[in-house]
Amino acid sequence: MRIEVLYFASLRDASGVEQESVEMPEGDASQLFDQLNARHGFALPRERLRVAVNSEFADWHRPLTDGDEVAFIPPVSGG
Amino acid sequence: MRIEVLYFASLRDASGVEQESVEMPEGDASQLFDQLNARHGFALPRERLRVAVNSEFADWHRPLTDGDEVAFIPPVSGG
Amino acid sequence: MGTGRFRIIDAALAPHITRAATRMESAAAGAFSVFEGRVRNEHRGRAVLRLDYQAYVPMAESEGDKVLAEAIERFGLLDAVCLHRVGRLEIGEPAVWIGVLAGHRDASFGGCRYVIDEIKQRVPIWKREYYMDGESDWIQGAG
Amino acid sequence: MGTGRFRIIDAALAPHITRAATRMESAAAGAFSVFEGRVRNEHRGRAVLRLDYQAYVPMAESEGDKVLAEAIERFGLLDAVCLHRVGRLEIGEPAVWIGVLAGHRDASFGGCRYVIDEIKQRVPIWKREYYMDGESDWIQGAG
Repeated sequence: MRIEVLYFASLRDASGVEQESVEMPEGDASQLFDQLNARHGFALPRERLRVAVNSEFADWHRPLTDGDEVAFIPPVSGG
Repeated sequence: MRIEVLYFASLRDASGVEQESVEMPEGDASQLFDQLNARHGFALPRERLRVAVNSEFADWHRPLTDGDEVAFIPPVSGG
Repeated sequence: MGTGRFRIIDAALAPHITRAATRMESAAAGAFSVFEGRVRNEHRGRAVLRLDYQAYVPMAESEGDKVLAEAIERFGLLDAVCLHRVGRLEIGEPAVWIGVLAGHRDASFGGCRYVIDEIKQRVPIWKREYYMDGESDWIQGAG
Repeated sequence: MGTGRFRIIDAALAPHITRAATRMESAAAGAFSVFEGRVRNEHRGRAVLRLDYQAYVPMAESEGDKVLAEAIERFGLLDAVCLHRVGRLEIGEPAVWIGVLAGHRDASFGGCRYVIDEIKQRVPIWKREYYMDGESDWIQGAG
């Protein structure tokens, strides 16, 4: 299935792109993260991130579906 | 001695004036109040008022001096 | 004499608020808190038509300046300013405006709250409420 | 979708603040609280030159709308609005503006504080600080 991945802050710096389309077999966001981390070498481990699926905070282990938009959310610092 | 007395809120309504010059013998603000209360019949007893002498909160029993400006301060309701 | 941070104003507050807010700037300020008290249409269940505010002006300004200086000292503020209306006010009009500038938000929130609470306790200003039923009352004590 | 009360803005915030503040009116409002977060020249002892804010815009707006709806519900507010800047900001510029309208001051202060605290915990916006010494850092977590 095809997942649209969005990057922010230090993850965007590591990946070098704002977003990319990723092919992956059936799976969840934690598996997606591990696959992308192996390629990009993010500065933050998964334990420090939250994940959002289609603009809502989600569980790392909820199965993804084709066409989902996934964002890894570093600790926020707005305000 | 001559004291300038200022009235506010319900005390101004009772006295009918914003201020008046009052002659009194040596004494303090509590005696001045009693003298004026006998004349004007204020709606508030002295226990509910504070007194200011020359624009500063003062003790009711501090002796007044000629030319002092005295204001009886009802419970405030600004803000 | 006072510092001039607390001012009694006998005219619409809005243009004075705009000017006062514009002046509150500092490169060290991370937090700017404002409290504006307005005339509302109801008080303790009674429909309010309008208000009159009366003040002992020189004392209100000197006592108000003390409150602002205390807030600056206690909360480590960069600046604190207050404008308070007197005269006749209609529903919706601002009666009091407090602006507080600080490095961080704990200080700006705390300082702003301190100022409004102290004003309501001890700055010689009095509010008369005029009700829809034709009556009116001097409000005695903090609201 | 969102309520549109929380807006991400990629331009100077000042004119948007003026417009938003002007709209916050109600005959039942006795209290209007504002918190404005600004870029300050120092963070944890380091001299700051400027900031960049980045946001996951649709999620920031939907999550921000949730925060504002929670504040309205918990504190019984009449209205609550937030504007948050993204892009490059210089020292002294407003980064976030929160306006809260309520019947009384306990609610407006409490609601305003709730909103800024929750934004700093969970609205997907990130700040990169550029320091005088030429370095820069993504700030991780609430300040």
